Amino acid sequence: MKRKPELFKKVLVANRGEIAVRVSRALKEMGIECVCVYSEADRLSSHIAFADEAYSIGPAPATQSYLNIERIIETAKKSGCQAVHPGYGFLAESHEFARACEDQGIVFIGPGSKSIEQMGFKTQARKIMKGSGVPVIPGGEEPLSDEAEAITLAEKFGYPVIIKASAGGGGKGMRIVRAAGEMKSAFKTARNEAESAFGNPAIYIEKYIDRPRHIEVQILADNYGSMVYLGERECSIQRRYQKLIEESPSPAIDAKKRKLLGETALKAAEAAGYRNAGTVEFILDQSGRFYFLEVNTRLQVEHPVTELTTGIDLVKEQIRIASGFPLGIKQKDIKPEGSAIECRIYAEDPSNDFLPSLGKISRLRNPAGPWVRMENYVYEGYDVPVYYDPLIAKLITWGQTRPEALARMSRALEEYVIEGIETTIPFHIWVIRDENFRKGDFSTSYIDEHYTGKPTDEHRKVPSDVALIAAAINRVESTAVPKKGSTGTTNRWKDTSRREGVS
Amino acid sequence: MKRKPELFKKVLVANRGEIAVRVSRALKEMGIECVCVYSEADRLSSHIAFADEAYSIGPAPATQSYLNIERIIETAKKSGCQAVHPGYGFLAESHEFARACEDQGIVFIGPGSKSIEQMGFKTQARKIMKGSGVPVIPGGEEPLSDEAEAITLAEKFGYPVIIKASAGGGGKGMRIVRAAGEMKSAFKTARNEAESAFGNPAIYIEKYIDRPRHIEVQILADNYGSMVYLGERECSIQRRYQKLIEESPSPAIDAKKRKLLGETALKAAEAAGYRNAGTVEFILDQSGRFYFLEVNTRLQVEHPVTELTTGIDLVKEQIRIASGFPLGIKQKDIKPEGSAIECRIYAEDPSNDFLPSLGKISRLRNPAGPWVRMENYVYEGYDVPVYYDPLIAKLITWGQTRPEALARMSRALEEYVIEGIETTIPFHIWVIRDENFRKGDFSTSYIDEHYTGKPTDEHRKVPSDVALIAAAINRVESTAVPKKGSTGTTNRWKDTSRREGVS
Amino acid sequence: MEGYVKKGRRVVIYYASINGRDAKIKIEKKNDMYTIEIDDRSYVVDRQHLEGSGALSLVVDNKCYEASVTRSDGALLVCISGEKFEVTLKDELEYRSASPSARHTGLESEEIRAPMPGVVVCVEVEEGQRVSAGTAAVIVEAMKMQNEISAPAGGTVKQILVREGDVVDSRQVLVVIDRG
Amino acid sequence: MEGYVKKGRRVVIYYASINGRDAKIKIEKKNDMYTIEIDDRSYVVDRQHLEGSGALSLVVDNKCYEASVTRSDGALLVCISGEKFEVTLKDELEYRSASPSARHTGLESEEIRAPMPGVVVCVEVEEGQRVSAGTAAVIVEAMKMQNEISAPAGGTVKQILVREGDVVDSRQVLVVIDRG
Repeated sequence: MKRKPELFKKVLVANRGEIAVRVSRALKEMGIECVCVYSEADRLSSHIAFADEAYSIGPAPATQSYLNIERIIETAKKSGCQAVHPGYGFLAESHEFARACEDQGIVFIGPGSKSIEQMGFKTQARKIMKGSGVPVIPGGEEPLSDEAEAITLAEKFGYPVIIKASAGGGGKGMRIVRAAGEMKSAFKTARNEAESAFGNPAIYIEKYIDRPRHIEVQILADNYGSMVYLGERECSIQRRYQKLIEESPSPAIDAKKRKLLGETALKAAEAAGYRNAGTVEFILDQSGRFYFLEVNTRLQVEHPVTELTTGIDLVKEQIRIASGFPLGIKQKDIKPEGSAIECRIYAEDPSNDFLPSLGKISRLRNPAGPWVRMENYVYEGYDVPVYYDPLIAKLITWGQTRPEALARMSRALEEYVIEGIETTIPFHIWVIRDENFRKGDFSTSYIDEHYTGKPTDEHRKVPSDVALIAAAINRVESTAVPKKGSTGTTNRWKDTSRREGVS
Repeated sequence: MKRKPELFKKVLVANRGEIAVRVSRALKEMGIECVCVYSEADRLSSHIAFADEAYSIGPAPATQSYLNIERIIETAKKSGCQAVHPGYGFLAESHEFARACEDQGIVFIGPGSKSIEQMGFKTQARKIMKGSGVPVIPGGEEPLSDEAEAITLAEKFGYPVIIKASAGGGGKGMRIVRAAGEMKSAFKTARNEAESAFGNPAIYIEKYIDRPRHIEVQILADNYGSMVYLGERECSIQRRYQKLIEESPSPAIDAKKRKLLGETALKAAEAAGYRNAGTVEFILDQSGRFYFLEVNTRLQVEHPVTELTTGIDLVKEQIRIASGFPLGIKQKDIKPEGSAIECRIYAEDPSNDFLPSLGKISRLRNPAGPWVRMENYVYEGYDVPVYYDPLIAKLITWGQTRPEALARMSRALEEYVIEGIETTIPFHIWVIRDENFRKGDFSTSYIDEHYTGKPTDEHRKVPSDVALIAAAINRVESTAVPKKGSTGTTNRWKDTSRREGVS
Repeated sequence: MEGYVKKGRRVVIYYASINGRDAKIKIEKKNDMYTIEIDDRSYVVDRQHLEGSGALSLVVDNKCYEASVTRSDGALLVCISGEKFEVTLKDELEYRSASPSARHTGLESEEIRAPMPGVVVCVEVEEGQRVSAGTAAVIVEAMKMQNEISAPAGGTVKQILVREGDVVDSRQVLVVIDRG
Repeated sequence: MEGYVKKGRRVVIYYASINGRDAKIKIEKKNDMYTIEIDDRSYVVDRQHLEGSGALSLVVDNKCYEASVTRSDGALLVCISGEKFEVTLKDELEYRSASPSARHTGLESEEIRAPMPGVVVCVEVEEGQRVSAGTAAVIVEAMKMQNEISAPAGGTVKQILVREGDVVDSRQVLVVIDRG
């Protein structure tokens, strides 16, 4: 697959939402034409506005559009694309999709179908980890055939155990099981979710580590055997096993551990002959012990925090590598600076167990100013669709130190206005102000342990009297009091006067 | 004036617009309460939304509000502020204001009244420059008493000459005069503008260098004699002697020249005992010779490009220095990285000689994404007032190289939507695409020499057929065709059908 | 009565509840400025409407806030700097006539509603089936997450109003349980 | 006539001018999609209105654009990706009845208008004064910039409609010049 290094002229982005916009922006900056695809539910999604060309690829459900390999390949060929960027989620880790691209002479911007299918990176990672003193979490690699098998394995490892989607990532198809009685329901919903999210119902089981921290290492590898690691990210703030806040560097990692994890990750990638961007995930238990968790053979949602500390545009690097360019960066030149943090803005109601919140965005003000980065795709008037992931934006800040990055995040979150739907903004404000989080004292159980969904007064900055004032003025001035038999509306002042007999 | 280093608790921002928001954001991130002031024309300006407290200080004209020293000092005292940040423009270089603050025990966040009044920095700069081989532009320091004096001096230096406001900066009160016959009108308008912008009509004259480049050096100095320079900015893209685009580093400066200018600037600041942030401006003529231009004893509009290459928050540094903290940065640690560029978004019509364009912003979409920074204050529905500077936003991008920074800027400008008023966005798009600018081949005469105000097809990316399609669809679908005697409106399709007798 | 006239000025009174706290609000307007008393504290308020956004710019005794107020199920939702508050306001009339939680008590049947819009993946109960509180009744998928909707109380399934594949709105009734 | 019916479909024709180029546009709608012919090229256009913004999302033969269209003095201003275009459209009727620049010629008096809103700083002419083209008539300040507004043609100052300190709107008449 050696090709003369030459940037692609035209690339198809096989995704939607903020990541489609992110990739389009990189393509535009590189002077590459950007083709996007959209389902029937997404004609008004702004990833279309950020692309050069747009093609409709089918009905709203992802299985009929964003997961429709045949249709996407056909679109890439029809539009004359030389490569496809899969983003994350959807087909990003589908070896069938990568193979279909390759068969049609289209470059898959990622590690290649063989690498994905054989999970060489993952296998090698497990081997390398053992040799380097980082153990692997006990667990079966094999898809579970039924509930009974799950229970047998769980008893072998000891509860708690966790069920995960084989094709997965991003918390979809994941369930913790703490006792045999919970297995039935967990098995079923995990399977359904896996099917719905990845088009593949396969799930497996492993030992669950209590109160761990999630640490991962970003790597980049070119087609000629050069590779680098770009420091770690900590992603321990999670709900439903899905990340909500990520940062780099991790407050739990020192230079020595950083080097150990980074070099171990590279060894695994090297042994596997891995190419393009990848992430090796670890968990750190309460006693300070690392376990190898898994390997992601794609761009991560949280890649911006690494970008802001290193200055390296990971999406452009992915595209350059796939175009056949050798990596222009050497390990010794990578000196991450300062601290970066990302808050994922989901259309979910944090005061109601993070249930999805849908509807039209009636008002939107994005934060801005120094060292504030927005990755977004929604706009005022946009109707958040029911069919896809509820991630509507990512807010990332950088600071010379972690406290500065957090102070910027806090300031930016306070500027952020999204009305019409519930979002995770109030949750993020709460976390960034929380003393445990500020001290770096947290684990993946943080939300269960600390967050009630109802901020108490000590976590508030705005006096409740101000909310009463706003409500009272709103009611008094409300013109939405229709008068029977009158053509218009009236307002409360007039209304009151009439009741009083004053006119 | 040595005080125990302790951050202020509360600071008044004596300014409006984007710079008031910029300073408020820094204060919020530092945990300092932020008090803002506003004129009667500015109650709906969003610098209020970004502050903790707001005080009305008088009628719309700046001379009665933002230049009203007494009223601002009174507000600072009433609200319990320990310091005042003047931003740029208005009172930022008023020694009377700095003195009035000092008299009332309020810290003026800047170099102090004596330093401003005696222009020690400027005087020392002139001396140091001569010794270092950087000459001073021939010109009178003294305010001109009348037109005749101006003509006498102009004849001494040789035409062209330039008239400048003594209190000034930012192009206000500046006029080039190429022959004696132009002096009368230039003298009068420069004086009027100086009066209106700075409350001081004093103007002076100097030799005008043709087709120069404008290069300036940012310095920071603490109260204890430590000082650093933070690289240079090039600000040659100007109209009416006011900067429109700035970048760091300058494509015309190499490491040797950078060091020469930086060290010369520091020597001048050292000799003058200068404190806080300051800028030393130079011009570079066509033969590669530097001249000392002037010194600005305040924050510059274009400070963000230095921030993005150095990672240093200049506003926070100003506040820390004024709070009595020693500079935490050493010259050897300042290693500017990559390239940053700023486009100033003015409410002006570039196709109509950059005349101010006022009115309501009917639609606004700010650009975002990787390494894009917005400094803004306007919002959708905001009515840009007639009384103040037409700068409505600054867009800044960073890249590992100048071409990358430019590619990001181009991409961000194409995303940027401001409707309802004319802005400089189309101008910036034109410049960033222009070959001369991309090659770094430009001077302060660039706009006069290259920009016609009417982009030709070779500078366009959007085919004109698409504009025709948009216009035709708009007209055909327009519902703004009131029908006589009917209650509603109708659309063109129905209209056409009726004319055709089809129903 | 909701308001009265005091020295020629109109005054409106509300009985408010916010985060479990009760308060009495007296609101009075003069020259486009409000004087608002909450319990024993008095505030001078300058409010402006931000064009187009429906938001209020409030300067309350010189402190600045930007507030948005929306209605939801009889309450007012106030959002200021990313913090959310739920406020209920009653005027004198409403306050006096309100008897504690008159609605939805003593009902013989209970409705299971969708907590958010989504697609019905599976109906787990049948008409006539006995269920207890917490029994999963319907699984609704929204944004790739499957959510079990459970019976809030025990009883017999009286009516099933949706089936697999249906797109449901927030608050739509999915199943009716007979509590008898 | 502006449009006609072709095989049951409605067709509208415009005569357009853009950046000095003339073009004939044939526009036809079918099933919510447009077929638009410009001179000899034909485009299939899917247009959607972006909620709230008044902007159009256009997919023109699979190429994407976001366009805003505003009216100004009889022309349509189109903005796409920061690039601005001025388009004039005439239907058949307007096209036939339009005689070249019928307006504003042969007028006996000429109006000097404010090119933007601002404050009048100074009126430089007097009624009855003879002026030539380019003579500064009024200085208007907006956003701290002073702008000389000059007479577009020679003549005698007939009427001065503003004085120092007046706030003027864009296009407001400041001075009337008698061209006689």
